[in-house]
Amino acid sequence: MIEKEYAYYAGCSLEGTASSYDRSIRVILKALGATLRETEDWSCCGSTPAHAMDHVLAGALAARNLAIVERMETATLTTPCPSCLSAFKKAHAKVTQDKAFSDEVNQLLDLPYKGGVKAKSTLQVIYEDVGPDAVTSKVTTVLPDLKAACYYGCILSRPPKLAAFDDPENPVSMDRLLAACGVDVRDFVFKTECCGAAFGVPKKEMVLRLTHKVLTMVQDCGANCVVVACPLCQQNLDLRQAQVNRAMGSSFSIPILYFSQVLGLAFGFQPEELGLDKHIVSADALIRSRRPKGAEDAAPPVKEKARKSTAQGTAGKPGDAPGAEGTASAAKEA
Amino acid sequence: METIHLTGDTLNNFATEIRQTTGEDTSRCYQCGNCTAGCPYTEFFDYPVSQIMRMIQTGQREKALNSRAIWLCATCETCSTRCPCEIDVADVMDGLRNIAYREKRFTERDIRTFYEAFLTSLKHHGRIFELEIIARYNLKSGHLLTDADLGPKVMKQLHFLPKRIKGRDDVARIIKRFMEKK
Amino acid sequence: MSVVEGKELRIVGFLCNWCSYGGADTAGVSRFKQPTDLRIIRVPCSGRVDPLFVVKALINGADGVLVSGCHPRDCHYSDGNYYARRRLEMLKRFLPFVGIDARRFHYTWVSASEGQRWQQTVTEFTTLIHELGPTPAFPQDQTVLKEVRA
Amino acid sequence: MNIEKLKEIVRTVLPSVDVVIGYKKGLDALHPVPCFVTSPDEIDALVLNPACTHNLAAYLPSLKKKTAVVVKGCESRTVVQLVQEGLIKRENVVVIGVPCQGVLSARKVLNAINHQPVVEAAFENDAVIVKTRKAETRLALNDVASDKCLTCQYPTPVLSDHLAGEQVESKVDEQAAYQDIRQFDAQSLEERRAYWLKEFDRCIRCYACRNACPMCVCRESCIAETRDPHWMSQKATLNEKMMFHMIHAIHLAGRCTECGECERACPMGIPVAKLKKKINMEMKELFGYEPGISIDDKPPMYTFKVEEEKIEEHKIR
Amino acid sequence: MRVGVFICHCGNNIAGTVDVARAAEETAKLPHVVYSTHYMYTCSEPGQDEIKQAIKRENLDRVVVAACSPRMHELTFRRTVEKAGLNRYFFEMANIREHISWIGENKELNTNKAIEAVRMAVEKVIRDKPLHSTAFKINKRVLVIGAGVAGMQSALDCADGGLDVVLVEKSPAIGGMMARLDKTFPTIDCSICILGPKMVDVAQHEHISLHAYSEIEEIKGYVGNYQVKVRKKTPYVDWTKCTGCGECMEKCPTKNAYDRFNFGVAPTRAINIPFPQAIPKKATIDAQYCRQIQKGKCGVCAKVCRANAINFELPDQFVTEEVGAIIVASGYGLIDQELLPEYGGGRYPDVITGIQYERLLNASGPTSGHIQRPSDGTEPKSIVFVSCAGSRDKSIGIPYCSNFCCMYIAKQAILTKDHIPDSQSYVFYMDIRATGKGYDEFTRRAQEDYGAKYIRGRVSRIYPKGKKMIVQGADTLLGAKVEVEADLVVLATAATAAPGAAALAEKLHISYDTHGFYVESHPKLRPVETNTAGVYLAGAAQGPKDIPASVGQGSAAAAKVLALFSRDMLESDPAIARVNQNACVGCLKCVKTCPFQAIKEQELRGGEVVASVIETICAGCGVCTSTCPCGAIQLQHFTDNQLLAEVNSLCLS
Repeated sequence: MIEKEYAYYAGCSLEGTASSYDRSIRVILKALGATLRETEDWSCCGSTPAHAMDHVLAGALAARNLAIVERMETATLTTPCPSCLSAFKKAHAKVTQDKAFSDEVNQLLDLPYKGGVKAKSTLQVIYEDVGPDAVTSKVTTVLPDLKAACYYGCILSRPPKLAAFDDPENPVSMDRLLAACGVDVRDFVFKTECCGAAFGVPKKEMVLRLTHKVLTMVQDCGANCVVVACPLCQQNLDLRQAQVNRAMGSSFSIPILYFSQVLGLAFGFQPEELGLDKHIVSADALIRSRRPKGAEDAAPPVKEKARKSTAQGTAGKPGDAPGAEGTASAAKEA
Repeated sequence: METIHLTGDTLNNFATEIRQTTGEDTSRCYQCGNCTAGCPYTEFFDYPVSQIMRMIQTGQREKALNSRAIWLCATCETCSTRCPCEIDVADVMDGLRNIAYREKRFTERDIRTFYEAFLTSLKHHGRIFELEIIARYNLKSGHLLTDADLGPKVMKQLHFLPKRIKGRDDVARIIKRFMEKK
Repeated sequence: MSVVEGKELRIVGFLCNWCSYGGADTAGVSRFKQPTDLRIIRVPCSGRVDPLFVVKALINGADGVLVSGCHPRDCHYSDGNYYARRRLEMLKRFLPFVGIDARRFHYTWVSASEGQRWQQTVTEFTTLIHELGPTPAFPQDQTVLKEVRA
Repeated sequence: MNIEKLKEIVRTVLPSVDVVIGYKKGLDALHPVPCFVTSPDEIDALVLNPACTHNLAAYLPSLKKKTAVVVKGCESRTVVQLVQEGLIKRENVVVIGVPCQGVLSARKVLNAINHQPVVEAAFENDAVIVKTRKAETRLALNDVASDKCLTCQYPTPVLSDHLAGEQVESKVDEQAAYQDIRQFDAQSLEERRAYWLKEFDRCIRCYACRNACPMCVCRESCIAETRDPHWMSQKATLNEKMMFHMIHAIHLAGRCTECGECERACPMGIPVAKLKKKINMEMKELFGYEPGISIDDKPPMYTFKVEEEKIEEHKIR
Repeated sequence: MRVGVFICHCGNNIAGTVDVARAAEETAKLPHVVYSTHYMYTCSEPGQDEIKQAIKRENLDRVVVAACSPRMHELTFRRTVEKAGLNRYFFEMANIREHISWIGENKELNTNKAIEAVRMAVEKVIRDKPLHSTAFKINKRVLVIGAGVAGMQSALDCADGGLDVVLVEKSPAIGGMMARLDKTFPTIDCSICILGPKMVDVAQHEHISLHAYSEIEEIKGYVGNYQVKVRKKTPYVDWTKCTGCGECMEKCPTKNAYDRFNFGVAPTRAINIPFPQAIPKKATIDAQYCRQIQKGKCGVCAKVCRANAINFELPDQFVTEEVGAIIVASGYGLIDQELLPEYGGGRYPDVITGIQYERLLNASGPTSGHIQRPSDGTEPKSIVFVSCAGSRDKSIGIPYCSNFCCMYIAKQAILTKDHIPDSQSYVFYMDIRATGKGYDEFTRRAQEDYGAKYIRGRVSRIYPKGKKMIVQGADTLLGAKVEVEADLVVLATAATAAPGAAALAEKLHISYDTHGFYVESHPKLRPVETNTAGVYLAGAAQGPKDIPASVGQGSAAAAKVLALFSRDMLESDPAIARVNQNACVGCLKCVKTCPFQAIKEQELRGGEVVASVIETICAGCGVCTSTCPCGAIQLQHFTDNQLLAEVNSLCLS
């Protein structure tokens, strides 16, 4: 069940380049009936650079925020950013399992972290606490032209022991949520392949090649847009698409959307309310054809087709997630 | 090619050091190469991951810590996810980076510059301020035009004034204490 | 794994012949080092272990008692460990009522192939017993009795 | 407790049995004794009042005759338990149930009257009036009842062929049945240890508790006294005394019907029934089992489930 | 009482960390001990002679040997003391090797521990009673569970030796995994051509009665006298009438049933005969797919069957077989591709398993021996073999090597080249394990004569790109990441315990390891025995093994049974429960708790009821002894007094 209240940690990216992610998350969570309580005076999670320098420093930067959340007495902390989530989960695991580490970290902190915070990505909250069925019930708008490749990025479900969410090799949570909105979801094989975003600035040539690979596979699976849950992936694929085209001689023009934006559109919100106007590669052409759900009789084949490909695209382990049984058994029969 | 004298590390000092830093037991690695096979960065590395693991097993500390590979690893966790021996390989790479950082070995200057720009921004604002990082990085690295081609629409998304948080002193203190301790 | 520091304490183990005694053998064959405090009494089945043996040992100076049998469903005699489980659970819950620390009595299941599990069990249990220290001695002072008789 | 009703029942039952076991007046009014009625003219000697404390079901296993027995709530559980364990045959017993508001603790009464010889006693609904040569004292039943009666859940016999009196509801709700045990458990380990060492130290190993226990069926084979097996020596050390009480308690695991005879019989006033009640509490929690409630139950120590819902594997720490 | 103590050095195994001289010296001072010595190898012939002589010389009446585990040598020394004229139960062993010298590092503490171990043994031995076996008759029939190549070999060897054999097979047809293989390594013999005659022999042997499509329901009894309840699963076809003509299969309208024999390479019919050479050649209905059974509408097979054999109402049937010994040859299983999500987890049709590939290669398989891609039926030109797909992978709980994959991959690479001369095979491997006779040469041939490219490294990921499968691996010898664009990928999936192995072990009361493989009595010296007398192991049920090893074990287990049955009577273990009828109060709690129903009530002349042990049934667990409140029923050799003496020797001192 969805909890009424979540502690919310937006993260630095969502204040900057990924403001549209932040905006769309807030819009849909409100629509789904959850209240987000801001983590007061939050600071940087520590993320990759700090981690590379020193585990204790990275742990302390993450734990500062966890300590704040701990005092908010909210059952769950949610952050849309997988990178922040990963930093929190790593810090939490080490603080709770390793006394020496915990002592070292708390020596750096003004306010000690005791280890009482449960963190979940916002995707996980929507997938597990809300569930695809509840999402379907909110859908008012169909998006017939969208052919989505769900791109999860490298750390949303990995390493499995830490992430404890979805399948590490073939995650399906976004696929199922989008399918619940009636979107045509493609079977995309590079769901977790790294796009290199972390090195966007210092190692551009490397990142462009990795990004090019991902976008090529997107095109191969017949998708016309990528749906992501990670601000770094979004920035990388969207912002650098022109750079990729220049460097690799390609001509991609693939909009990169946040899953929250797609859900928002399906719930009937306007593109501007979801920050779609901020993206470099415009999605206008793909979403122009959207229409109210009631009008679906006009083109029943679209809907049916969407369902069918969903079944193929999401044939994961049967019963591994709420609402999974329907699609999985359908796939088995097929 | 040099001859490696394996007798130099009979006590497994390096492997022990890695174990203490990361908690990972590299003796479990049987060199199947899965990490190398799955790593999206292998093509950019000077040594593939499995060979870095082998260097730890054979005590080649210098070579491992001076490798570029450890800086180019993005902690994407593919290796850790698929390792049949349940070694958190990404964590081992992280541990190697930690040691290299402590010993001021920076084989990849640009990455170091980027990290430091990141840390400076963090110290100043308590949060990350993207435009400042890019600016600072460009200045320090000498690559003055990095990402200047992203165009005006991108630039529009970056805040020109950093948000300052009350807790920025907290964060600065964390970093200060950390620096003092080291 | 070295000997737990200090003086040895008295730990009595009742091990079923088919699984746990074999597991302890496997640990030995694999040279899995363990603290030396434990003394092993071999019984055919954990179902042979009358809870009163445990009581007898604890009352008469054992600092810890460990009973180990085959895993449920894997009893050589098919049901012996199921009886053991009920009786030993009853005992474990009863002991603290009369002032005996229930942590001094542990029962578990270790199969003949689980040398490592055995090593872990012995090491953890011995460490715990050392943390608890020697079992409090029984006063042999019979003043109360003498008063009554007088 | 309706003596007239009881006599009436005995009269109708007597022709079909070899013997009826009831109570008659004993040494004084506070100490009725068992009485074995085999002919109608003995019926009038029967008495029935809160001083009738003996568990008459204890005689059943050794009697080879068809027997009618007068039992109160807790003692009816003994009958059930004996049948459940196959120690007596149901068809050989006629159960005359007596609903009960609680029985006296002779010890408590004597304490209240300073151990003066009792001349006479009269019983009211919730009080007893004890007359000594010097005085007449009215004691509230609640104040001088046996401890077992204070948490009694089964004042009306759970099994009876004839019921001498109206059903009585338990005054204690189910939650509170083990409140005394829980209170005791709330003490520290050291306090509990000290308590029992002091109590056990008084034990004179007279085995009165065991002899009084209706469920102790080993007779001369009791391992507290045998040499083969030789569980314990005859030394009067604290270890051995404690060992004896542990044997008694553990042999009664899942079998004790809480009639309190062990405690009543103890000349040293050691609260031995408490040990068994603690185990009963755990049996109820672990297996949902209470001894002596249903003839078709299986005593939990002599059966098992492949998956035990309530038993979890223990971690060492 | 005169007890002799013999402390073994076991070379340096014990003497290295236990001061054996001091132990001998100290234990000599124990009450009842009149002689204590130490010896290099007590179990050796001179060591045993030393014991025999000391018994005579010192007039010993009890013996304690402090050496290895009694699970190892208790029987050896019992025989020794018996030869010297003592009752064989006047002997105890103190385990000072596995439980002391091998696990403790401090010599002083070890030595003290060893002395106490001897003290306990002495306390026990002086309370040992003489025990004598009784003889009972053996039922000279043998049950073989599983009719794969190991089980068939056992059955044939036993039957040829004159024993009546009951052979129980879970599947509708015998032959097991080997019947599915195309060729065998390293000779490239046709598998069914060499197995077929054996199958026919099994079917026709006068001493073998076969229960196909049957499972073990319940096993009672003990060595020499087992009662086995067999469930004959209903095939919904009366096999006494079925002629195996195959008409029903042809006409069955359900064409998408899962083909268990072919591991789902192609669908089959709801009613089917698994393969042309099947024995017994009888039709079976797969209820899961049968329209008549599922929906009550169809019945085509019943209409076309000329023998009138179809019976949708036919229930499971039970037969009870009485046997004296059991050979367990229940085989192995293979992991599901679902465990390998990085290889697609079974989602990609052109990523198949090695056993599926065998069926593609096989002339009587669904493709008549033409190698075709499952996705589009085209002939693959680039084929990748992935070894250790799940094996040696701790992360999915399979740390062990599956034993035969290296070899069958080499075979399949060779066969692939034979079938498709312009094909190229790639083999990803970590180590080539080819230790059998002619095995290594065989893997060399695959590379040298058939051009298979061997790449040393694990495959990290397999994904589709267009019509190809991209295999992403490493070549650790090059230190590089490599990719192969494959038409077909064959995974050598890990061998596991057979499904249901644990449940069968529980019925048999034999041990199984954490992976579900059955545990042998001794890994070196008793490889086909179990710890349960009269139960033997053969084939891959004990651990993955190839055909010659399975056949060898099949014969070995048969030899064990033949040896066991070479006598008419067996000696019972006298260490069983015994009732002291004077002490028994007749509460009969022992009767209620005995796991073997080995205790009955007995009425004495005086009318008292007491418990009485049925000697041949009692297995010696001792549950009764710990149940009896008055100690009237005592497990011999582990009596209350003996265990109390051990406890007391530890606690009261």
